[in-house]
Amino acid sequence: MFGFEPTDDQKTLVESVRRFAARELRPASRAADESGEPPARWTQAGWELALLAASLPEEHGGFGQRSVVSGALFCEELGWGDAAGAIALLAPSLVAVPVLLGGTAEQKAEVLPGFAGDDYVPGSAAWQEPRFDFDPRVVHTQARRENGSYLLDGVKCNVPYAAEAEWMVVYAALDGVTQPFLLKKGTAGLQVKERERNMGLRALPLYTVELKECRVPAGRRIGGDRGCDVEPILNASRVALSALAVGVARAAYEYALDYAKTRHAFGEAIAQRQAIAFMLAEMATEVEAARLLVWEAAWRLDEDADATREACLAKSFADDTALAVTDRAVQVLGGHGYIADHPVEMWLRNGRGFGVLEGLALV
Amino acid sequence: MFGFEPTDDQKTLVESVRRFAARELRPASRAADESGEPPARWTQAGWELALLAASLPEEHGGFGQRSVVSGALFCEELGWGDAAGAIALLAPSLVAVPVLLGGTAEQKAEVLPGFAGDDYVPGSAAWQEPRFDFDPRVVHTQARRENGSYLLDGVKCNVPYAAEAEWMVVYAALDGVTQPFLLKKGTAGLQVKERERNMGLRALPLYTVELKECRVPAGRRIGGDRGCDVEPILNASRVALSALAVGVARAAYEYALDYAKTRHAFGEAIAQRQAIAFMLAEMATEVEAARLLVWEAAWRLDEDADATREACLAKSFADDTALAVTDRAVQVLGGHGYIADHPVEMWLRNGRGFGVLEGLALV
Amino acid sequence: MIEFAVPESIEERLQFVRRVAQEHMRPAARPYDDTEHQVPWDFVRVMWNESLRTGYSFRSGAGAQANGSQVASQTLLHVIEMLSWGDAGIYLCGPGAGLGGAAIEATGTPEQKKRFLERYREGEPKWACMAMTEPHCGSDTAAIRTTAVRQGDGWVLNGEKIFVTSGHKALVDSQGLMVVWATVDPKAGRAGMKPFVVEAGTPGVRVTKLESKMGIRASDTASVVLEDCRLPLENLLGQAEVADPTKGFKGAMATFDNTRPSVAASALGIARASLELVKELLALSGMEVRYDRPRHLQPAIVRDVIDMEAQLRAAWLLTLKAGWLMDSKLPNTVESSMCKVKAGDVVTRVTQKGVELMGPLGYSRRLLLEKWMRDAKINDLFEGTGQINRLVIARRILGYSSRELK
Amino acid sequence: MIEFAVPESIEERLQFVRRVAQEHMRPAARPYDDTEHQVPWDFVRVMWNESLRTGYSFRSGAGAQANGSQVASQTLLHVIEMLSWGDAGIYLCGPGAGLGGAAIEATGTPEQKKRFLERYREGEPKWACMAMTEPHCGSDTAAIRTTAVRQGDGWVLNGEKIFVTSGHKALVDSQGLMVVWATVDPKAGRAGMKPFVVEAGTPGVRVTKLESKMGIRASDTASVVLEDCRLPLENLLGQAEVADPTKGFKGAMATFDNTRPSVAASALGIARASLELVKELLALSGMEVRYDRPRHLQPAIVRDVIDMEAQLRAAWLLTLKAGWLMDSKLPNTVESSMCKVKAGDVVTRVTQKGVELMGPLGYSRRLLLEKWMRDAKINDLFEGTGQINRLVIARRILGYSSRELK
Repeated sequence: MFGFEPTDDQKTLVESVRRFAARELRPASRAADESGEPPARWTQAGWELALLAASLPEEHGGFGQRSVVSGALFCEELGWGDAAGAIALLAPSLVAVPVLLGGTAEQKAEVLPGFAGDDYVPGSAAWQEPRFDFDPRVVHTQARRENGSYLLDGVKCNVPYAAEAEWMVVYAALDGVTQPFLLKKGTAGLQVKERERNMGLRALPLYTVELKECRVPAGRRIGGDRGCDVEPILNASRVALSALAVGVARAAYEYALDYAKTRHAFGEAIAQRQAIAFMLAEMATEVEAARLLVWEAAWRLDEDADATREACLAKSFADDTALAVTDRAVQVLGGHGYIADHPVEMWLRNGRGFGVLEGLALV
Repeated sequence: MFGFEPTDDQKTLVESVRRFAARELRPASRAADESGEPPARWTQAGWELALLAASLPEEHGGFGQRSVVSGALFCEELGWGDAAGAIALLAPSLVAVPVLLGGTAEQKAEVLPGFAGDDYVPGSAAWQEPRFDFDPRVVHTQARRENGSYLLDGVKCNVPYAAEAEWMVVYAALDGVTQPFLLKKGTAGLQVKERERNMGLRALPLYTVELKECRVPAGRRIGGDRGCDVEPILNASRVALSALAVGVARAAYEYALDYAKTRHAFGEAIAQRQAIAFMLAEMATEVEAARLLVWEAAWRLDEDADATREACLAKSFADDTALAVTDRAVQVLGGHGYIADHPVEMWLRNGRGFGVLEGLALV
Repeated sequence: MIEFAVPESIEERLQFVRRVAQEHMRPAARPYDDTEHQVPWDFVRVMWNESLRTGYSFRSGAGAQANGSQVASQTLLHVIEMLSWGDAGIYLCGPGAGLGGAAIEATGTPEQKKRFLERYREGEPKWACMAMTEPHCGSDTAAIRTTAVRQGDGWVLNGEKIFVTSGHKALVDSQGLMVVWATVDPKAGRAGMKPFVVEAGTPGVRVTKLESKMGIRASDTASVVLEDCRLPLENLLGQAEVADPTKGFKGAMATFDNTRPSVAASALGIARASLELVKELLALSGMEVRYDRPRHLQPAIVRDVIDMEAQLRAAWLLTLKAGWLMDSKLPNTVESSMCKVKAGDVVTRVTQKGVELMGPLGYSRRLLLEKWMRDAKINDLFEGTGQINRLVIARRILGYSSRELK
Repeated sequence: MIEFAVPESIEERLQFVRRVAQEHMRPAARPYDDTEHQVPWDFVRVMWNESLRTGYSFRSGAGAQANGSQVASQTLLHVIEMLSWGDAGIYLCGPGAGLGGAAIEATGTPEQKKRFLERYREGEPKWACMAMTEPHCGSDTAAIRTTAVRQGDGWVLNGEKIFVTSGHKALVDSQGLMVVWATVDPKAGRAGMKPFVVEAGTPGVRVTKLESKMGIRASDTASVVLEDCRLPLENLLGQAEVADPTKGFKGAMATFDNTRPSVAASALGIARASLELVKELLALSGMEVRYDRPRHLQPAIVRDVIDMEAQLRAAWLLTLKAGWLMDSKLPNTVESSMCKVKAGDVVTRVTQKGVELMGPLGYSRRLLLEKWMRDAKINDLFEGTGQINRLVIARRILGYSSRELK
């Protein structure tokens, strides 16, 4: 059957995440963008939503099962609140999800309980590299075997919580195939360099990381000797980031809609002119279309069906939608869209991030 | 200096071509599209404009000098009248221009006077091939040397006046380089196959042509033994087709503008609603922008400056403009745009041709 | 629940339709495009007989609804998409109650439904059509000038209608009928507009012209003149509710909510056909579409295909959702217009690009790509242009009346 | 004649400007973006001194006009394009009479021009600004609420202005001036609107806020409050022509005809910077842009670059034509709005795409691509949004008044 309505449980979940987004993320969003730090409340209060714990099995300290559809639903709400805050809050999943999807029993037992506790513990992933032709399936960071362990070499960018994270998943090419490795905090040869400064998502603590003959024990390769297929991890990233993008776009659309109804020019609300009204109609349509693509990809993942095509199409569409809709929101606000009195310029800066980011959030 | 105004001579030329387009091309346009034949008046009355003779030197029967800018100007007017009629009328140039640009003195003397006379004599060019990845610089029709002549083999599509033309220029790869060859009517091995049936430009007599061991004397390779660089010919095609595209787009824009002012709905002219008015504003802007790009490319060619970049940019832009503007014209007319009572559906079919055609008109 | 599995009942229905599309439509697509306005009887009979056999109307989904199907609208959308993948022009020639029938279903009394619709379940193939547009007015349906005057025990209609899809088939080629909108009070605007049923053979009704069209050329688009056309009183649809003066027009609008997703589905069938052929031709030349590569590093033509696939899928999901809402008895005005807008844009872009990407092959009438581009464009024009549907969406999301947002 | 050769006089002027852009702007671009609202004095002094030395105003092209140059506007557009290629935010800090000066040139009496503009040819660097927008009204300039009341031998102004570009520099950082639009008759709409000159140091004028902006952060965008601000009678610009009540507003509009191409030129300087850097980075990785290949067979990223180049060149030629019309003393309202619309679209697309194509490099503040995207967006917003300028074009091509096309 086709269905376009979340279950009652999912509705409850969405409700509580939306409340958190409205109460915690939104009001602190501008200040965090300016200061470059996510307020502690974001991860503290956000952690109480138990989004990650709900997708970990009981044996590892959680109380549920991974549902990508539910993940897509709550990601949209978080993105609606603040994209940087959303990614910060979801950072533990950067470690937990790959271990859950591809880890050995030992790795799960070692790593997962640490992310199912009462307190937020940041996780990290080093996937992206500073090159325009970055391909997450073909990374340039190299892994080679030496004396029963792995040596990693390369440069990574946009690594969240690189300094604080207990665990960092580093993606490196082993015999030409991208593989994830688990690094513990303070691993020798792992150098956290300067803080990244990006156009948007400025509240996110992202770093450049350099790996120099960084030694990882054999047992810390995710999946053990057989390794692990990164495609499911990539699909988890595609869905998470797409859903966040939908949330950002929806926020911008809603804001522009309200503004256009209250702002008057030439004797009537600016929304009463077709040029503005049609923009809003198109924004609404694109947001809804992107959302449905994300849902379908998420549903396929939950069904264990092949979902790479759908996840890629959803990401491509949602990336474009986040940019187009936030840009149109600025346009609807005119000069007021360009200044910090309104959030839309920030959302445009954040929205532009989706077309260039990979692997920064997982569900 | 920059200048955006045609000379007085050019204005006179444009005036007379515009008159011809309005009196001869436009009124017969729909009937020609339906019957699949250009009316004799088009080429007869059109030939009296002496567009080609004016760009041939006196020694070869002409009375002027090739000016690509002038060519761009009259092409726009012809395209405004009817694109199929324009290409039919310009068919002699398909032979004359390559000979003028790259031919030996003997070739010029033999060929050009035939196209400078009082009567229209169709010329033809076989360049395009039936493949989606057709590249005019890398044709698949092969030329090889044998006993002091050339043997051509391959299949060509969209060859105008293939049966009637006194001369046909066939483009074939010689040692991997595309070269033009002059074929006389009735050359053995040159087989004119079925009439092409395209979405638009239906009045044009286009054919599939097959070359089987088609023997061409050595002296009939344009430029003789040293051959000839096809880039100037391609640029002549780019400018001519782009200018025609601008003409088609302008016709559609003007028609939609008039229609929108006279058609009433919901108590006022449909042009009084922003959705329609803004479409028209954008159409006007794109047509003007495309025109200026074409002019610049044409001017560079007249200056003997390197013009490939400019001509390619102009063609790419004008191709897109012809499609976008004719499509919007149909949109402005609504259901009426879809039926044969108005010319815009035909212009959309013709307009779509520009993105897929190469080498079908030269100035 | 959020789910995206094609229900088995739809899969079953599609088996027949897919076969018809492949065997009876694709081979006929070019000939019926070349010779405008011929009735594709082969296709018509196949569909009509199956309709009679199964009781399912491939035009309105009526049989499924009667059987209490939970997915009647969704089934219909799948059917329409597949038939239009076969050929959109021939699909529009499908016999049955179609648009006119939908209006009767939406606004007729039980007696009227029986009297007018029973013919679509027996005998020879028949069509129904809907006549709304007039020469001077397109989407501005309130400006209709065709009049209906009460005279004795009947109505007398006078006026001219254009753009009547299948008008010739409904009134000339078969014992069908036409639902025609006329005003009983020219001063009353929309409130005066009423739907009447004109049966084939009624004196005073005449098909005066068949439009020559850019695409969907198998389908007939008729002009119909009504000259002192007398109808029985009970041919005014839904006369029981005449107390509410806006009812008639709202009925028409409800009809559009039902039919816009159908138009979207038809558009997307064409788009899918186009995209599939482009991919086949690319595959023949060894170009593979890989979805998981960075999109800007692909060949431009491959990225275009991926973009078009995303757009197509997005539009299809919007369309399905509009159908799902209808099946769930939930309001779907916004969603209906959204899917219509999106599908109109997408099919225009996909088919225009399909021609361009395939170069001379795309432009030639040897393949169907150029035909699909011509067929496609109608979907951004009829059942409300893209502009009209944007207006519908905008009014709803803004909470504006048609006076507040013109 | 149709020709496209950059005149020698422009080439000469560009030599200086190119050097400034490379040496004084590019290196300062990032720091002045990081620390909003700092005056880039190094750049300011270089430009000011050159202005004094040559008598040429890099903000309004005034010196060239005075010299009877046939290409004064075209020169200015080239200069602005090059300075904005250097840095658009810093360019907007350029000293001189600028927008305010243009208004004085357009509407002032000869005495006023002398009295108000002479300061820009001597002494320390100075700025002028123009105050039009108010908090409640953006493009709807007829709704201005700032009042000017005649009291004895002067005017008294009250009101609040926002989005005053360089307001702080004109009124606080230098002995400059502000042209402010106020109504002398609130009931008269546009007819009552008049431009006044407020000099730095005038009591009753106060800069109350500097906007924190997405881009062009070196430039100050000020809010200015006028509180019982007394001005001499002769600070009403062009009071000689007061007989024609629409003159004042038309003067403002004439100013826009002059300045819209300048905004377009600035936009296109940013776009060129972005495109050049993208091409450099591509070249470093061995990707070559070939224009004469079939566009759909290129790598997608290369086709994008080619598309962007075509768009950029098209917008630039539209801009040049608007300037050429002005130099030729021909009307250019349509062309001014056309180039503004096109340049606004193009710079938005090119810079947004530039960031995307360069992936993490594009998004990072290590390169300037992300900054150029932020700087770019203002060009589709100020001096009339893209929507307002479409309206201007539409009215002209349709021959509609602002009542006929709202």
